[in-house]
Amino acid sequence: MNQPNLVELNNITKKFPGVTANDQVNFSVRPGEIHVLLGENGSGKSTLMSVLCGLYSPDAGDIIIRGTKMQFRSPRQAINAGIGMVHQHFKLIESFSVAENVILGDQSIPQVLKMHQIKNYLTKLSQRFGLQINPSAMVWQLSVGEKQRVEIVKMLYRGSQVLILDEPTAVLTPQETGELFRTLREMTATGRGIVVITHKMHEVMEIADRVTVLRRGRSVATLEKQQINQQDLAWLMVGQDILRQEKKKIPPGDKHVLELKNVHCLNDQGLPGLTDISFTVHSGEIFGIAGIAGSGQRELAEVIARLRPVSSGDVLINNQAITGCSPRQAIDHGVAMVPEDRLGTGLVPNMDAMDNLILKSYRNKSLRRGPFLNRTLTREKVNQLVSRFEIRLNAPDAPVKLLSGGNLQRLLLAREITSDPQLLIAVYPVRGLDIKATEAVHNLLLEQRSKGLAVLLISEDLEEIFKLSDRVGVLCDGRITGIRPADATGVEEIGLLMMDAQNQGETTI
Amino acid sequence: GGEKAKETANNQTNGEKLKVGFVYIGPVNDAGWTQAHDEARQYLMAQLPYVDASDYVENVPENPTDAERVITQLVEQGNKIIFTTSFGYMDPTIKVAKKYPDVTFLHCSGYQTAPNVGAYFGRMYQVRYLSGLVAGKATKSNLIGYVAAMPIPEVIRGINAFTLGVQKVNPEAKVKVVWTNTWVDPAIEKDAAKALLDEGADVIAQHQDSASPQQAAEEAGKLGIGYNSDMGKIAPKATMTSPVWNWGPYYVDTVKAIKEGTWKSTPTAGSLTYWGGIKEGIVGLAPYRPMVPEDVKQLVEKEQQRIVSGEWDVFNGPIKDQSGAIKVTAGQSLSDDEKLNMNWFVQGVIGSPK
Amino acid sequence: MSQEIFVAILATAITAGTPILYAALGEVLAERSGILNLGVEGMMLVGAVSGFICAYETANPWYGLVVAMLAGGMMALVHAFLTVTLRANQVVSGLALTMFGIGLSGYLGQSYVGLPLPAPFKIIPLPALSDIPVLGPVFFNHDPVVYLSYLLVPMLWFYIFHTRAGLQLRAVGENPAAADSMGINVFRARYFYVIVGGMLAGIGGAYLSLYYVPSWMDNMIAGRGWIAVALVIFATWNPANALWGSYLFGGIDALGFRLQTLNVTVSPYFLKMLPYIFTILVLILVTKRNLAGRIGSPQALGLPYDREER
Amino acid sequence: MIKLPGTNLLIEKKLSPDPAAFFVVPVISILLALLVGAFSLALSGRDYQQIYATMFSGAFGSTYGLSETIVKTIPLTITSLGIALAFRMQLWNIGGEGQIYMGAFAATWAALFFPVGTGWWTMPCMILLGMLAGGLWALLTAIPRAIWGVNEIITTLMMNYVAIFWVNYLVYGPWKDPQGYNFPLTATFPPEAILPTLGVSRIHFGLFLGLLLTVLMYAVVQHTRWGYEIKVTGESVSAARYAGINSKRNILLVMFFSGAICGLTGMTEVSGIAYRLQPGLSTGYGFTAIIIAWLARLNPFAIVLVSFLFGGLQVGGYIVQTSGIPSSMVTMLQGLLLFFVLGGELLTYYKISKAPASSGQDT
Ligand SMILES: Nc1ncnc2c1ncn2[C@@H]1O[C@H](COP(=O)(O)OP(=O)(O)OP(=O)(O)O)[C@@H](O)[C@H]1O
Ligand SMILES: Nc1ncnc2c1ncn2[C@@H]1O[C@H](COP(=O)(O)OP(=O)(O)OP(=O)(O)O)[C@@H](O)[C@H]1O
Ligand SMILES: [Mg+2]
Ligand SMILES: [Mg+2]
Repeated sequence: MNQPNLVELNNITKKFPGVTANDQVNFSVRPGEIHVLLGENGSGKSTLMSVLCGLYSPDAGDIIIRGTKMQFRSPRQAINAGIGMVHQHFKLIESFSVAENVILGDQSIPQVLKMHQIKNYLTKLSQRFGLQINPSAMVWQLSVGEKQRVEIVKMLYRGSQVLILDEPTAVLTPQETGELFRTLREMTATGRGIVVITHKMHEVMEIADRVTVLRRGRSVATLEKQQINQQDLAWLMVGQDILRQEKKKIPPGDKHVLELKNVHCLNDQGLPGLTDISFTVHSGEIFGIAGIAGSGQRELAEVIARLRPVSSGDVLINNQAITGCSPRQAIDHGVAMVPEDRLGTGLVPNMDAMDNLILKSYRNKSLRRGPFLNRTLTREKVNQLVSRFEIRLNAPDAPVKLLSGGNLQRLLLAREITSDPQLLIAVYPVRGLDIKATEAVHNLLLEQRSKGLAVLLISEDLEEIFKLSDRVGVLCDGRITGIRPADATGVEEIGLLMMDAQNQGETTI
Repeated sequence: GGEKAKETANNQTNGEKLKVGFVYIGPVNDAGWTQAHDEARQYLMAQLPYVDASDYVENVPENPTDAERVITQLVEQGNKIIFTTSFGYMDPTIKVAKKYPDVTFLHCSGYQTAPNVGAYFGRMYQVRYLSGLVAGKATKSNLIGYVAAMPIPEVIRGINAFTLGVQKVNPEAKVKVVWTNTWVDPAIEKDAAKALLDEGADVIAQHQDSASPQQAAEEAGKLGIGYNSDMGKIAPKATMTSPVWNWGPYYVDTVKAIKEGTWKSTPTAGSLTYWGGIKEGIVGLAPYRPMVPEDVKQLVEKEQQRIVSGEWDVFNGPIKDQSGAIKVTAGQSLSDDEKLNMNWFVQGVIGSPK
Repeated sequence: MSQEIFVAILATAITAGTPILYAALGEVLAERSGILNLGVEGMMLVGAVSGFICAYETANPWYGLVVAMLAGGMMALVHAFLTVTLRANQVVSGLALTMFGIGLSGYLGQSYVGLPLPAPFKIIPLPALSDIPVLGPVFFNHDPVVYLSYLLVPMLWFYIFHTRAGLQLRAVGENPAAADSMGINVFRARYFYVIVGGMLAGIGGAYLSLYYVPSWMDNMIAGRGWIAVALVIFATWNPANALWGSYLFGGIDALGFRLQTLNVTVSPYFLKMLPYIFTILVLILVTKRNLAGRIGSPQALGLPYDREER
Repeated sequence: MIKLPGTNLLIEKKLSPDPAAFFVVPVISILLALLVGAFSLALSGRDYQQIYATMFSGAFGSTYGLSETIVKTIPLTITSLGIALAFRMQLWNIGGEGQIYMGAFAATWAALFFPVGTGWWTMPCMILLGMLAGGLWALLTAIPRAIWGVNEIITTLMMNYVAIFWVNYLVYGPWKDPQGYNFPLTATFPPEAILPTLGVSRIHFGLFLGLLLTVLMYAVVQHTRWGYEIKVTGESVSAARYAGINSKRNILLVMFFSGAICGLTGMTEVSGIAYRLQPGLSTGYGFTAIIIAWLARLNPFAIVLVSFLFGGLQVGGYIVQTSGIPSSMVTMLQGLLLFFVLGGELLTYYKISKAPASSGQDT
């Protein structure tokens, strides 16, 4: 190595109240490499990168940029030093245009903004890296993939030599992921260094030049491309082997738990969100919904949970129409849901675990004493759930927003499963989870299936869908373009249905 | 109760000083209503060496919770005579007085009395009438503006008296009234004055606590009649004179009378225990500014003599109301009670008494 | 209504609106940066009294204006410290600031009540412009502070919507985390705009004590600070709207007096309700529009920012 | 964790606030404020010891002072309870003042202008109508909030002024006492419309209502399902919807009750203290209540305590005037006290510690 490292982090330590998120971590980025940072949930990846990009200040350790020791007091200094980060939760201003977001914080442009010039420049810049963006578009109108491109352009615009992407693919379709990786490759060709955080093994294999694995805040290994293999990585991350539960081959029951009949609804923009949706989910069945993000998944889940009005058609639970019901009545009919937005919709961020665990059941007779909530009883029940589902709480009465993603998801599932539902809608249930947590969630779902629960699994990860589902329905542009048995169908066929290939001339069935 | 009150007051003050307390609606230095009372308080202390009137509480809201407590606490601090100097303190004063029969209370501007509560006020209307003479002589446009705070009898009475004065010397002149619905908001008062000036008024009179109507007149190069204190100090080019309060002599007399046991709360004028006028020196005109001609001064002097002598007192018939109907026939005059209850305008006033 | 009266009402509306306008412009800046400051009334009072004292002692209203600005800024600094650094609740802190300002101004002004100002601001008709019929007397026959506001409004409008710094200001109020990650110093920005907001409120207060009245009396702002807070919403956080909004609000009292002089009997209390009712209606309209277009009130308004908070 | 610039102190957020801090921190803040107050009093050449002593003994040191502090505590407590109810759902009702006036207005109507005159029903009707009026007034802002999400901070603030002007209109106009010499007061209430008082003091039946309400509020908010719903809705509307909670209905209900409770303050003030409707009925109780509710962290029992302290502060504030402290100075000191208590709040949730030597590197 004759070229100096772009970045060196030496013995970085960062503590948060109650946890040491990074414990003497060493990390480096070479010019022209894609360096994957791997680790379980809460192992300190985001924290380490937030230290590098100046958002957090480390308690100890050195940051060395191109040979010079630096101390970042704010993201600005990091940006000026050529470090740019695309955060897990996008840091975009929704009411601003793309161009305004990109130039934000740039002190080198003239005070009086010449938006026309800026937009021209941005169009050129994004084209150079093959990133499609419209500088005049308002951010709130953009899809997730587009927003991510804006984030990348932001960093390119600021001349970042080191680009950090925190779980960039968690919200992308396979196509978008492919596109992103191509872009990243192009950027390394110009000598930039790229750090990617991901939980997906196949992605690591696909793009990594080097991999660093974090475990519980410590760096356990840094491997060169040729040393990487999936088994070892998993072991390094978790420190143990992962048990996979195989799908049991008990055939699903024939009870129609959920039935949709010609359902139409509108999306948030008032445009058709779902068109003529009909399908049935039986007891003891996992029905997977595949589709490119934004094809109507959210609308579908919401329509069934009665969170969204139906413009026509019927939703039936156990042959009973719930179309006109309120969300509360849907819950009473046995509809449980793990929503896409865990913190904020599925859980109340500022309340503690106990209050969150009774979110659906607080009205039950069993938890009542006269007009009051029976706190002693609820506490008991909650303790049972916490130990049964192995939820790791920092403190019993700490707000759940402090929990890690994996524990949040466990908490949610614990509540939804124990509410004794007829139907469980799981929307992106493992998004952002590490392998161990993913396995735990999958095992929970399979276990419930074998107990006769009907599960509607919505995911954009085909691997997950095939692994768990009995049947797969494909959503495209708000329509069901096909329903296939999972065992007898290939990924390619589903892929074509996701693109709605038959509308481009192919025959169906 | 009254008799007893005086005796106790006497006995207790033999050795130490007689404590007199004051409750104020505004800050003591408001250059208006409260300051006039506070100056009288200091006058009282200067005149009567045996009086300790150092206890006062300012900015007491006219809400019953606070006023009643503040009055009680003044009593508890040993004050034997208490002056409550704003209309809104009437109910609280009466209530507290019931509990302390041996303390004497004096409430300014209300209409309720009790054996140990006197109601006092001044016949400001007399001076308003005199200032109306000055204004009526000064106006060229025959339109005089009057910035008025709240449509209550005291203000209405003043407007009527002023108008009678104006019309006495200038039957053609009219007085146009604008209500601000606030006792003190200098900016609003000024706007109101400007509205009147724009209407063609060339003299601005006021029943407001700030001098800003006078300042408006001065800026417009017009004239004015102030109120409360000598506003000519603030708008020397506009303010010809100002009807002013001078409570000092009354406070001294009253405290003396209470100490001597000769004071009684019995109403003597309408519902009031005491309603002094020019004669008693409780109201008067501030010094004239140079723009007031000599003959006008003499006219005012003459009219003032008529009032002081008691032969005539402003609201003597014939007086017509706004519609032109006779309200007071010739030879008749309004009783004090009618004056205190006044809610109609005399002829010559433009505006509504509501 | 004759044309003269009409012109007079409009001219009064401008003078009556100007103190509210300054305070509202200041509050626009503070709120755009995400800090709700309900202490406007208190800042205006302190501005009014300190400006008056200085102008009285120096016999120069310009010095008064500068001191009022500084005093307003100092008051705002307290709010900034409490809400930005100590992350105290903004509503409560603002209310406390108003209370403090009422007390402080009364205390400072004790010996200045009712004194005439030796040299207040004077009307300076703008040459040529003031001769234009109707527009001239309405807009160009005022004191320098009004003319200053004519310059300030377009400048602020341009600043907020068309400059780099304005972009950063809006970003801080919309999404401080995003602004921070792009290298904008959220804390410094919030301090800066809250303080500048206080300075403008100070000017607004001083306008009353140095030109409009001109003298000092306790509590002479008489609720105009609250009207300014309302005006900010009425103006949808846009200085240009604040301009005509302030004239509308300021003109209502003037209009009320003209109606009285014309013997139209509308209860003044109903007239006085109007600005508040207007504001509510406008807020409803704006919010409804926002539902569709997501533009309008700063999204982070009222929320403390903590970089390491999640 | 944030390093204070120029020092080696760290501000660090606590995982969960220490319950003791809720009590200790405000006490320390108050002491600090008193210290600064003493300093400034001493600077202006005043005897701060005597002034503090007068203030304290005036408010708490005598039976009368104490009873008057309680009289002040009643409206502050009731209003703060109402405000706190709304705050719990993150509805910023700063329209308490207006709701008080509307409550007083309706209670006065029941007392003086009731179509069937007065009788045993007068008092219940005053309470019910007072609460109804306050509630409906608040509902006027709750409806746009529920339907379109219109910011209630501003709308409730604006409605204060509308309510106050409305009452002014009535007492200066149609409701003026015909026997009242044209002064802006309604007639005094008949005996049926006057709340009984405790002995010779001015402490009226409102105290009982306030305490009852405190217990009721504690039970409802902390222990019932509705209380739970309120909390959930306040924290996250989308979670509430997801959990089958009708947040629109709850917004309407909570604002209604919040306003109704403030309306009750208006009722008890006219019926327990003033015995008639008049301008200036409330001296900013609606605003003070916001501060109280916040400092009490919305806990009903803490609200009673904080209201009592605030009542004492106000009562004591007038007393010290006779020791030569102008009222403006009192107001100023009260504002200062609030700054300190507010600033101290940080200490409840954050802890300040010395930075370890290792992290104290310099540039
Ligand atoms: N803002 C914060 N405040 C306090 N503690 C935090 C904060 N952010 C992270 N932590 C703590 O730091 C540890 C590491 O968190 P970090 O977000 O870096 O993990 P991660 O590796 O990014 O996990 P994931 O794979 O889920 O993204 C966590 O255990 C958490 O307790
Ligand atoms: N602000 C915080 N204060 C204290 N502890 C925290 C805080 N944030 C996170 N933690 C702790 O850090 C651990 C991991 O949190 P982290 O945010 O890394 O989860 P995560 O796996 O990254 O979730 P996600 O994938 O959704 O980002 C958890 O054990 C949590 O208790
Ligand atoms: Mg994470
Ligand atoms: Mg992370």
